Amino acid sequence: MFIITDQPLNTAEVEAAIARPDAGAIVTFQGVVRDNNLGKQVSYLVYEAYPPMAEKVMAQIGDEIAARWPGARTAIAHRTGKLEIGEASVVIAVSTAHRADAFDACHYAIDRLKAIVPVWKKEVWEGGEYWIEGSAAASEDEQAALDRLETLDPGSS
Amino acid sequence: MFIITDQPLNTAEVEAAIARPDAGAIVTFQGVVRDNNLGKQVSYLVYEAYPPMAEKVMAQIGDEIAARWPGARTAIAHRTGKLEIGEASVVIAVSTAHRADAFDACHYAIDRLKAIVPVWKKEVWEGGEYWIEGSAAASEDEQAALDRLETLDPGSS
Amino acid sequence: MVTLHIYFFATHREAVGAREMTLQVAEGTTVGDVWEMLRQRYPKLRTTRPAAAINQEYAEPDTLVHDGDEIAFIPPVSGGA
Amino acid sequence: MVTLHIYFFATHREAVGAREMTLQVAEGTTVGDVWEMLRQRYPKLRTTRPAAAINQEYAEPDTLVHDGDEIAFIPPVSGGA
Repeated sequence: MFIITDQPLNTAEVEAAIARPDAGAIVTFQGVVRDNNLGKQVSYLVYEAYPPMAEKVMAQIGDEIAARWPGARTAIAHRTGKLEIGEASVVIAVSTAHRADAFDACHYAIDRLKAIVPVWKKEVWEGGEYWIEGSAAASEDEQAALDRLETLDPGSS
Repeated sequence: MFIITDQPLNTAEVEAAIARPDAGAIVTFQGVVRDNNLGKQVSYLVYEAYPPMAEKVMAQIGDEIAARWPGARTAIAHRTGKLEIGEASVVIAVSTAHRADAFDACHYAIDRLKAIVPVWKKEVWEGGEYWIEGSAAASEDEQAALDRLETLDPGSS
Repeated sequence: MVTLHIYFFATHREAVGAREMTLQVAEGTTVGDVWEMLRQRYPKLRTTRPAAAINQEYAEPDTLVHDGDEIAFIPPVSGGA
Repeated sequence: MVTLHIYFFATHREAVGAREMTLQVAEGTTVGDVWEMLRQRYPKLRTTRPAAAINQEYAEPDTLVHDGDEIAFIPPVSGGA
């Protein structure tokens, strides 16, 4: 399951898409709208996507994960439209046989999504709004995401 | 929320316990009963716990996480009794402001749980059963779990 | 002539005032050339060339466009959380 | 005398044939001593001394037990998945 939707995300549905009898670990990431960013009070967010391409690129991330962590299964749902504080913008679920792989693969998935999936976020606060510009898409390859993951272990952070 | 229960785990409930307006990331780990272990076909599992102590030790893990990742919130539910293939034995949800912390803290939580929480698993297969003996509890300190986490980055695994 | 279907998102969409348009260009035009034409026509578009996609796949600026191609210019992405 | 409430789990429970029992020991007994007494009485119990908890907190073997203490011997744990 790799979907862009303007409906509230259903985490259980995303997780169900990757459940299977030989998977002992499921790790799920949910990105949730925070009430602040860079010290500014956020009223709500608006997400815009290029849906057909975004779904293809999310499926590509699933393929990258299956290649690097054999047997891993990935599902990703990203929401568009207006999101209130506390609502989930993205849900990523990864199942693997063993837990360390599920953590690593799910972390890889969200890092890659933020780098290459054509989705944009607008922050709206009282009296203003701003399109967030993040990663210059397509300029980052898989290795960059893996390298960054390696620097994120708790001992060095 | 730190609970031992003989009822099916409700992942959404565990996640709801740690949601809050300034948390941008929720990472959830679910341990699921696999259909095989060490090449043997598993019929079902039975989990036994020392409930009041298990809940205290799970809460202690939540405290350790809050100390190491300030602002992180943790909820843990572990099931006891007979579990069929595909059912979740444990659900751990961690919320943080930023995503890398949520992955690291949740991974730390399951590693610590497997090391020190007084819960035991019996594997039952056709014609036999066996109590799994894992970690000699209390012999592992927090640093050991952190050290192991550091070796689990995807670049070195 | 080559007919292109072009999509704009986020800041681009607002700068152009449209989410999509049809554009006709000469044979031999690259996707980078298309961006420069649009920049001439819509000065509010960003000065640095963004990533581009042809038929929903990322494409280098020197890639030739073909009749019927779906072209998208991709502002720096910011999905995920 | 010191009265203890003792809990057994998993392999210990099966070796002893009970989940809990009340035991009276002399003043000055350690939790490690309690284990040795139980080993004498229930030879099926493991030969290596397991972790122990007093009043639901892990305790070293040389910790003295007191009247009314809840003692648990903790086989190597295997929860989580």
